[in-house]
Amino acid sequence: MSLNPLISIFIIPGLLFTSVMTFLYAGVYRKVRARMQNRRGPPFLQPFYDFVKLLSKDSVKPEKAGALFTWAPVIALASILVVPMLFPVWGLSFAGDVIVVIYVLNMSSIMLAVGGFSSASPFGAVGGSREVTQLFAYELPLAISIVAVAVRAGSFSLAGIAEAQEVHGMLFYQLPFACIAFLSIIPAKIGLQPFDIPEAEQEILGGPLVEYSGYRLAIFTLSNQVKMFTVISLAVILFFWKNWWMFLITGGLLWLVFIFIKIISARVKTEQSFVFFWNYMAVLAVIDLVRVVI
Amino acid sequence: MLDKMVNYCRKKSPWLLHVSCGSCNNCDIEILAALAPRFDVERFGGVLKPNPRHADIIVVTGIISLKMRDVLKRLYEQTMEPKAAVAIGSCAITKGIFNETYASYGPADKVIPVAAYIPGCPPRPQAILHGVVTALNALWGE
Amino acid sequence: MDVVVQFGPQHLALAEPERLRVHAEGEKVVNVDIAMGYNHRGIEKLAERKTYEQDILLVERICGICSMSHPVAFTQAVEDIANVTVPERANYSRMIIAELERIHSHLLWAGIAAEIIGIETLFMYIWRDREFVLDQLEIITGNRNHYAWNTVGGCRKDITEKHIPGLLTALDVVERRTEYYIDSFLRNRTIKARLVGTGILPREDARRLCTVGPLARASGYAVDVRKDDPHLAYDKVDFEKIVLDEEDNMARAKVRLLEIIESVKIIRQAVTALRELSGGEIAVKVKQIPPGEGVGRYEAPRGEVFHYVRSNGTFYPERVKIRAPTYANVQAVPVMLQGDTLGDVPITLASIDPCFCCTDR
Amino acid sequence: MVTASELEETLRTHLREDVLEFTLARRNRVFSKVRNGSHRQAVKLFQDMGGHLSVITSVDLGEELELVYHFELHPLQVSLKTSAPRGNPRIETISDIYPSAAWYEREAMEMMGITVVNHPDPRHLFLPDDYTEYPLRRF
Repeated sequence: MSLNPLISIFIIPGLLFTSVMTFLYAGVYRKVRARMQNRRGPPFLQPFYDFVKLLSKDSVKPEKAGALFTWAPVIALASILVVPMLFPVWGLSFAGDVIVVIYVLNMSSIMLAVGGFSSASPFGAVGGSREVTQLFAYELPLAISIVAVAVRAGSFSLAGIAEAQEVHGMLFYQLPFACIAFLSIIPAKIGLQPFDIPEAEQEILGGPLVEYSGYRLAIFTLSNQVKMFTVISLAVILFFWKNWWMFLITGGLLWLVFIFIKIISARVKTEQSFVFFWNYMAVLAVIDLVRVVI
Repeated sequence: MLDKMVNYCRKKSPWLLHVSCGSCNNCDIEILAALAPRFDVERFGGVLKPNPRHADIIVVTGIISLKMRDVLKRLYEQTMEPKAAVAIGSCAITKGIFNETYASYGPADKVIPVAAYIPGCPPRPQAILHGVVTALNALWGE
Repeated sequence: MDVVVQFGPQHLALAEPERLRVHAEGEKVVNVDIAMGYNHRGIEKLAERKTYEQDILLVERICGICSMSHPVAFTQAVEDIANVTVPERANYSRMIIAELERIHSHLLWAGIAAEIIGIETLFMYIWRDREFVLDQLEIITGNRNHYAWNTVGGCRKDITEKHIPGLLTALDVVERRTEYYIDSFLRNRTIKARLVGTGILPREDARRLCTVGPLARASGYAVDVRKDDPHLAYDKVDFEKIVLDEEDNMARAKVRLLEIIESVKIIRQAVTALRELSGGEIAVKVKQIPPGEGVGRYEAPRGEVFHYVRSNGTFYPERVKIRAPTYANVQAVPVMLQGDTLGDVPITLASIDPCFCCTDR
Repeated sequence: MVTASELEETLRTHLREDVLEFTLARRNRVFSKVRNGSHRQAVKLFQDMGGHLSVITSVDLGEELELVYHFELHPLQVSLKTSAPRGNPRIETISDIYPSAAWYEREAMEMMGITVVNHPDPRHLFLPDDYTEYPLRRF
């Protein structure tokens, strides 16, 4: 299927579809978490209510905050919204390169850190530095596992990777270690326990978001929620691709798994996440890379 | 129409900022207990937020002790409009048993405007939930 | 990069207003400065203006969690001055309420600690089970907290046969669930990663800084007023003093959770004893408090509660001094935080089970 | 394990006539008063016996202001008193012997207006820094 570019920007897979999926993911997250904790939980539409309420609230910029304070959430949202368009699911002509996807994804993390630094609050600064540290921690296994995938599929484009899986079956079977390494990165990427170190509400009051309010906070929250959907989808495309409806189902199941992991784990510390990613996950990814190359 | 929707969303998503200003801890614990499964304030969309910038409803407990008055004022100013304050427990309403103390600037409404009062020493979690929901309806309901 | 991070006075992890100014180098803690007094209510002064009976209700409102410990310590001090011996039945029923309070306080702590290290589910589970204990307290005393159970010379109400079956059932539930929580604290890897080896308080420092309660016991400094200075009926029941020497946050968690099991044991024995004593007096009348001075000590969930009462023969006490366990323990926090990272600050502070409203009074 | 008579004997040998009172009350409670200045010596003795400092109370007696040091000397509970005249309430610190006494002395300073000599950190503890009254004074 081929779509009009305008439609593709604003409806599928652009703003509207991604937002709907995002609110669905976030709603499932809130509800499932509550049910697993023996509570009734908020209504499914809760993330949407929160979003509208935040948009309608006042928003202030601290006096000492830099100009990037306002732009960081916008850039974060814009860059994260680009990613779903690069997925090969929609049949768009510019199905993207996996390296581009990774760097556009990182853009939103970096913007979170920038927002934290520019908000002129010690909690924001600590949160920002934790975000950057976190980025360094998971970047290595992320890069290695993606290279392993690309080499195995013989292509660096997402479409090529998907095609290869349609022909040879899911890459998960061929690269199980790289897959585990990649999946372990997801909680760090989207800020779930055990790796929600930058946002830790009980330690640094929400880290980079500490000075944000009103529409700026709404945009940041939305971009974080879009990230949940996007990163999960990316994992599905890289390792579990079959066809477009299986793509949605696998994504949902994977999401449930991550909610479950979040629920049963505590937040680890920065050093511990470094040790985890570099000593274990990077090694796993390397094993598969070596297997593929040989 | 849009107004109606926005008000509905505000009613459905109260983020609470809990400020304890010299209480005996009991109201604070009952507020936390309202989060727990038996009472579950999240049914109404309520979440306890650590940060005044994110909050809508300020939940005040305790007599306003000497050192907390300015802190409470500042937290109230930092909270974004639209906002409301709820005084929880006898101490925050009338200073309760600590009425004659030297170490207080008076009940909460002498320091910040208070929208709702939830009496009790301590109020039960059900009372807290009921009070907050009633206040929400009064503020942004039909 | 040098940062000064200020925890509080309003902070999610603390719930109570207290300020902790942490000087950090990057993430490493260099220095900690604790400022108290945000919760100061002038209770010691108020106590001089109220009669002894009113003071019991006042000291109950020092803290919502220790609302049995303070009255017990206070009435003991006053009973010493008046030279009254409390009836056995009152001792046992005081002990039952006090131990129920210990259970609910320790469960509360475990929940908060879990919340602080980010495992929200455990918080929800533990607080759900804590409600069973609160239910029993409500059925027996009439309120979830602030029990108004004590009077000078005994108790105001009685635990009767109709309360006992429900109490025993709740104890069974609590015991079973606590074993599950001990298991999850010991086996969940992420919890272990956060608690083991952080917030170390060496035994020597625990002794030097005169710490009390589970904090001291987790550092191998075996102080427990229930054993050292027997009061109520603690010398007539059989229980163990939990002492560990691992010195870290995990040891404190273990001490508290294991104490819940001991408390359950104590209550069961007390209930049996209470049944044998059926029909006994629950209070002696005290007409006048003679001039004198008395010291009341009681092992509250957080450690030793210390009350010093001086009477001048009137209806009003001349001086009431209240020392809550956190007052003694919080001075150990800077020692415990030496060399830890910023992420450890909330859990290490929480590991002493701080009760700042007791401390500030 | 110390008994009350042993404790009295030790105190009287070391402090001699500076021990003004010594009484044993119910349940192993010991109350003793010493002359201002020699309390440090007594506190050092308690430390050598393995004492545990519970708290320091300040009391307003009218003519005099009193500090009461509460120690646990298993199985005794010792309250050691010392007082200073109201016009010049100077009592020397014990925070170099027991570090945890520092906070209790700060409280005594702000609440009762007792000047604790040689205190390492004489800021207010509970009251705001600009609070000038002494709330616990009675007369």
